[in-house]
Amino acid sequence: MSKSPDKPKLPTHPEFKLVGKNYQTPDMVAKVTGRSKYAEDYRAEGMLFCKLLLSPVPHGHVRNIDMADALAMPGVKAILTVDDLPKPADAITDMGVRIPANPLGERGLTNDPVYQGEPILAVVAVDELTCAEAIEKINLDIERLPHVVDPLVSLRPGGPNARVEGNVWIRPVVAPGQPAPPPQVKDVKWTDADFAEYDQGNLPMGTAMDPEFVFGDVEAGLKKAHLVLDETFVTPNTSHQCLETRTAMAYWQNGKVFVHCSTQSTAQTAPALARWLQIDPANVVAISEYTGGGFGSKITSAISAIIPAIASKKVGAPVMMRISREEEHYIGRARPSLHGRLKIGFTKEGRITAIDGFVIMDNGPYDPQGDAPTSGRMVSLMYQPETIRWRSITVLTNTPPRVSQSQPGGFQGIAVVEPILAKASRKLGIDQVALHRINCPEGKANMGPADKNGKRAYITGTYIKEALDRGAEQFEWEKRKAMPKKSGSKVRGIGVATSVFVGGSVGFDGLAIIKPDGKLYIQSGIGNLGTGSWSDTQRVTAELLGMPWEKCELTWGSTARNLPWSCPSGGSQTTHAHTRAAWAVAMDARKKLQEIAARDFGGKPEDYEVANERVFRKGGGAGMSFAQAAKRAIELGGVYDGHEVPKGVNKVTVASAQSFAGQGLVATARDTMPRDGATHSFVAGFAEVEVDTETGRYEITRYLAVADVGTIVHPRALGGQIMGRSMLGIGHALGQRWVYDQHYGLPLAKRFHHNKPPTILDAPLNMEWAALDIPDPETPIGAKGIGEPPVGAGCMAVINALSDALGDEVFRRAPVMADMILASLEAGKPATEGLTAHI
Amino acid sequence: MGIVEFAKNPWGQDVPIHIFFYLIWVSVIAGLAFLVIHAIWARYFAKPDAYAEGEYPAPPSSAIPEKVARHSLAARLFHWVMAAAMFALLITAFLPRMSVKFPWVTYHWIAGLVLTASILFHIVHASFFMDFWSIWPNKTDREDAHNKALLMMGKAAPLPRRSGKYPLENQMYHLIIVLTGLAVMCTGIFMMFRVRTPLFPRNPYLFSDMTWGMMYALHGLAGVGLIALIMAHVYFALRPEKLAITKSMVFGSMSREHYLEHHDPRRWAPASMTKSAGSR
Amino acid sequence: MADNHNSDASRRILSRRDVIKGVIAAGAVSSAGYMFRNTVLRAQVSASGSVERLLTLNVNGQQRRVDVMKQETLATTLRYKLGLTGTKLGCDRSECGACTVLIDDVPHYSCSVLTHTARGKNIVTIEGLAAADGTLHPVQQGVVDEQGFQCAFCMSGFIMATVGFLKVNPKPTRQELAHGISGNLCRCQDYDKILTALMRGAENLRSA
Amino acid sequence: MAIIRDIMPAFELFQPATTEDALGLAERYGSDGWVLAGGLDSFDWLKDRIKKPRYVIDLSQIKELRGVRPASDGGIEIGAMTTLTEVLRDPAIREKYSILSTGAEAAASPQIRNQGTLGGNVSQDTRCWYYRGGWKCYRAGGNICFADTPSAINREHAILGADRCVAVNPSDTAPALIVLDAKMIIRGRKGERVVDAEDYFVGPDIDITRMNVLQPGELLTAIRIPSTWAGAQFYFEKIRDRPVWDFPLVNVASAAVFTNGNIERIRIAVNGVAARPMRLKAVEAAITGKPRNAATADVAGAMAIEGAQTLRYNGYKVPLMRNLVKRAIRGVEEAKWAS
Repeated sequence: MSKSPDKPKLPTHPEFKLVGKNYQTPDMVAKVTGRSKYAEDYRAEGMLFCKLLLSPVPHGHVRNIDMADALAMPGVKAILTVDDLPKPADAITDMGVRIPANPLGERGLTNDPVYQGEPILAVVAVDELTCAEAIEKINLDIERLPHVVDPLVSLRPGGPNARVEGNVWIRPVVAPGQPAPPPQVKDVKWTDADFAEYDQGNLPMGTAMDPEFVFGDVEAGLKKAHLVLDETFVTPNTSHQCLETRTAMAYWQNGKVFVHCSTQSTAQTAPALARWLQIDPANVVAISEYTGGGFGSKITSAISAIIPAIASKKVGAPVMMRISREEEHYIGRARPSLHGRLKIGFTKEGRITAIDGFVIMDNGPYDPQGDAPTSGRMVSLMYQPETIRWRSITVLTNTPPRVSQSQPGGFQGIAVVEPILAKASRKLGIDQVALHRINCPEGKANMGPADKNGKRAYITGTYIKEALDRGAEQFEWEKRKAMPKKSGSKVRGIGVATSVFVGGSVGFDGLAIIKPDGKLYIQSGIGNLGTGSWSDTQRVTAELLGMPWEKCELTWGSTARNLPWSCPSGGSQTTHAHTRAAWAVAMDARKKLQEIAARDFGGKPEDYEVANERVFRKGGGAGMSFAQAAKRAIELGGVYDGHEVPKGVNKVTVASAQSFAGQGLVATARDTMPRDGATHSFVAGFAEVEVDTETGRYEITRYLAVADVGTIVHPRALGGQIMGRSMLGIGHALGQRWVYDQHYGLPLAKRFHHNKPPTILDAPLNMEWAALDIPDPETPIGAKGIGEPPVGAGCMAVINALSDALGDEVFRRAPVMADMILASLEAGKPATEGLTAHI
Repeated sequence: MGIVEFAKNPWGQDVPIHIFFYLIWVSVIAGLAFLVIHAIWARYFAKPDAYAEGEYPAPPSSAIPEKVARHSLAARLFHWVMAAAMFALLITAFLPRMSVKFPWVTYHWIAGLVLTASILFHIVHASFFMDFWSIWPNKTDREDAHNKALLMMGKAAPLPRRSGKYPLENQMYHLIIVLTGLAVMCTGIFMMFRVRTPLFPRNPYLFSDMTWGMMYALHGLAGVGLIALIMAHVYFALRPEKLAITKSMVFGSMSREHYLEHHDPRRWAPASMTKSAGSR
Repeated sequence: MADNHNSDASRRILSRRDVIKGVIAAGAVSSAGYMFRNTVLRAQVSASGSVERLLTLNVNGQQRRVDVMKQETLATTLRYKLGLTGTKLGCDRSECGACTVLIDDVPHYSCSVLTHTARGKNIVTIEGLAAADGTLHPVQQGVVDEQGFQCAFCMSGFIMATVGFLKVNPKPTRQELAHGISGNLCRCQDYDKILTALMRGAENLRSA
Repeated sequence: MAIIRDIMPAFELFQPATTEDALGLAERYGSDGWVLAGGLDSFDWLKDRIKKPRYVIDLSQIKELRGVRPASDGGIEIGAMTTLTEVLRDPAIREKYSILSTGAEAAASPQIRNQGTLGGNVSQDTRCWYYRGGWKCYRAGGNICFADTPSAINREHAILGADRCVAVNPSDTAPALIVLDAKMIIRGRKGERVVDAEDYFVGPDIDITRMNVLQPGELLTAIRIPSTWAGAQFYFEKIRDRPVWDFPLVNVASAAVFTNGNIERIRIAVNGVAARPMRLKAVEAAITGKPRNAATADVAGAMAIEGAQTLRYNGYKVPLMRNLVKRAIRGVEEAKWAS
């Protein structure tokens, strides 16, 4: 970062005092004592309750709702239907770009349900029992429409469509600079010929409707290959299943609506709610000090949060909408599954000459998700194929809405490629680690298609090779490979997988105030999911100002608390984005401190140094404490005490900064620092499994994840994230799934013991993580995000270990469960249906 | 208390699922009531059968054998096989509902198949090898029925004539049995798609929830109906004045006396007499 | 129940007042005190074993008078009537453990315990662990020291399950503790660090 | 009437102190009443509002229904309301009837074992997700089995003893009690009756709406374990998807006495394969007196699965049951490597 004038004097990695050190986040005590308040823990005087009436059919049209008896019940205050909701409206991005509303988008309540469990109306009453009894008095007249819960069923000739308009999303081709028009739904059917190999478990490949991307001549690539594998793999749909459901409580006070909700972003939730409610963002206060898990499903809270808000306005009292676990299964979002079929060509030496990929995405009924296209881009980066073609089709089904889940698309991409790599390593007699090493990216590696000038997008850098080497050593790969494979009824195997995802965004703001009490008050608009980033990143400001953490006060959790414009805590972007924003703020503070000192003691600002809570002339001499500088800032006013806010920062930040005007030295800035390439994080996962061939049960006896995530900011938090996200992936291998009855189009698995999220006993007893701690060259602190890549590594290292133990002919889909293994061993071939969805 | 029980299908729609099983008792009680009332009527109020003495030459006794053949062996076998199946069906269907628990389903559908087979046999047999029309009420039967009714009410009416092979009651009963029997049989066969049998591929989704529901309801209604009908049938079979007919269903023939007393040779000529004599 | 609506209504108004009294008595400042009203199905049946609505619970060492409906679960009483919201509801189906509290030192899913069955028992919730002076319970301290857990929605349940388990097995191995708290789910799935933190807690408890 | 879940319906609660009172209440309220033991099965029905009893009779306050006591014949008697945790920690059971401890420990999760009772665990309803989802199937009084249709997802369902309904019994303690030849003590207003554990359970062929022989108004008060199999050699194994809080795909229990390598006497029971836990009488008879070895185990395994009828997704249960029965006889060969 040659841009910053006094770089040499700045603390740098690894000599940081705060960055890279463990510490106690400001919320720990509240959490362990139960004083931390989540959305459902709030009470308001006169608070009423509301409950949802969910669609009993997977696809239908509400002809009539007879709610007379319900409304007549004592204690029933109101019933909310879609007619009480604002119509879908265009969105204006932070950059002022207009995103046209999708007329087929979700609205919170509906008269045209497109999945069983979609909310149709909400009953507001004095208590939940009354709500429930009232709902049981409501008579719905619903016309049932054809339904489909399996994307392949919908693509068959004459197959049913999930929506009246059709069954496939047609993504608009966006002209550069132009806002994307809303996507279209079309009726797409493939031919019986396309389905010829269906029963063999080979994915049909009809016309792909998404824009395809090609790099190089795939046909030639496959032709020159020594080994070509053509394999189908199916990834699971998995609900996010945050432990805290998307409960919300809302009330109105002099024109403003206060919404207590569960969200991954404090700052960005207010505008989102404003858009859904179609009111001025200035009139929305989003409150969320603690969020009980998001994983991508609560990026800006949830559209369902507007129901209590609108209800509250209608009845003139606070309204609490508690979302039950079953309701969360319906409206709580899930990862879209990819059915993938890939042709991959390898040279004798194992180099990938070509990847010809085709994926079918089970998109659910609403907005088209990015997973299918993203999967191709991530594959092109992770395995650096000489040539690649990626085709996909986005199919609508009458199942709960999908949205990004940890490593969206990246996971599914890794998942459809890795089993083929494992198989190739056996066919070519090349060690799994070696095969990954041969094909993994280096430095500013390329990804995706080439533009018309033949240029491709590239990343800021990667050290995944080092991660593989470090992992192989720490995991004792060679030793384990040499160990016996079979003993008694047990067989064991080892597997490795590499994984990648976006590791950070840029362009967000920071805001910190040095007050006359000598303390540094840091404002954070990041959602607090417990990943630590909402606090960890702010330590950079303290670090660069030489401020002891004990003297820093962190404020977060409510847009009424004057927070800066921040990124949502999702997509692994926060650590990168906000260490940069924090850096920018620190620079602004230093500049202002130096200028104030120069004014008082003469000389140029550069003659002054900032350290140990003081700004003083280099080589000793005149100087003042931060406390004194804060007083002077207030006297000077203008840019120094927040009366004037520098150009470029977001309007939200401007308002927040100005609210501190006159309270001290107000430092605020937007991260405008350049970056060459896109930031990505990498993980190499190593797993050892032990399978009982008499029962099909298996145990993960060892797991190691080695992360290439740049500078370590907070070791414990980082470890927690690597292990936690690895477990999420491992859960995808172990048993997380959806189950649907195709005849009725209804979910059967709605309970934890049906969907099978991993328990503490599913976690490998011997589980380790490591991080290279090599700074990313393109960002000042060198830190990157880690939320996503451990998922694919965790899942596929286990899957590869299983095929190492059991051979290639046992499974072609995840999760891999006892029944699958046992039945296949018995049959000597994959015995579980390959392509049927949600079994 | 309704007739048919409704429930929500998985889509929350109201569909019939089966009859209310208290109807079993309704049927039993109705059956008992009928026979008690009839017994009393027969004992105290019924007038002895009187027939119009038509102007026709009494057939020479010599022409009428000692034992008038009534039911062929095949016909009798059919009747008893059907009876056995019917009892098996009623027992397997309703005892479990009366909390006598045993694995009934298999016996029930097997008995059902036997019944079906026997009925199919009967239809063929009756149509081609028996006097098919004799069991259906004809014009004469209808007139006599009317007259009988008037007489019973003490009104003036011509005496009924002697009956053909089957007295009117017999014919009426057969008619009802045909209807209920066919109802249980047809629904029953489809219902076999809902249980595991070696005969059909199991497919509960053959029809819509609604159609299935109505099928179950019909099967149930006809089923409980049969309880009363069978009770009445057995009752009449055991009544003294009908014993001759019952015996004939066992031994195949009835005495000349009974024949002359109750039947009209012109309307039912025993096999031994020239066919032309009786049949039209 | 259409037949007795009006009676319901009158009773509800009555009962609400009662409850508010109860709540004030209980010291919980919560308008949600009457969130779950009393629906009397018919005049109070007096039979052996019939129960009174107004009862006293021993929670965290305090006697709390509270008005409880017959079908009310302990979790709802604690959260909505006594204002002890540290006990979370993650599934309300005895699957996730977020609602775990100690009843006579034994961990229970409070979402699946009728409040009436907890009468006369000692109930301890997460709020009852720390000392009056704010000194954290050794297990809580262990979690703080190791920065255990992430979103922490499951945390109070895990901590209560651990405290309960340590009363039976004060010196568990990692594996034993894992089994002891296996009735609790964490969706951040930071299980390894959770276990480390709670093992540290067990240590703290032994040395305390 | 629209459907809403997750709000417990209002009911009148009774907490009788004696079994007599409980029986009285059960009789008084008949089908309007609901008997509550640990509640972990019941609360699902109630919270889903599929069952809406007006009167709930909670047995938790009845002291006489709790605890483990020595029985006259040298065996033991366990009160039906004794929690699974109490059962699995009881020294007497651990010493002589350890298979019951193992079975109890395999059930659900610690918190559930702390509250769930032995009586409740053996008497619990099936977990068929169609039935528990509130679908009006045969078992729920309807006219169809949704789990046995061409498109049904029936991975967890029955391979044996199905009759219209293909649900399975989920209990982990039941097979243990069957191999211990336990006696179920049932009390009603009319008095007490004793039923062998294996006869306590009912299949759909006999009664499609019940899992056991308990009649309305009757209570399972205690379970008596005779000394017959005290200290025998036991084997229990439960295969499930998750190591905790999951129902068995299949579980197996065996009690055996071996004399110089031969099977002197043996009892084997399997659950999760039929609507009732199955005692494998034929297998027991066939292998009694035979040497305890792999060959005998193979014979037993093959016999055990005779007559199995698979559905679309539960074919794996056949080899699984076969292999578990083998293990129940010959034991399992543990891997001999250090991880």
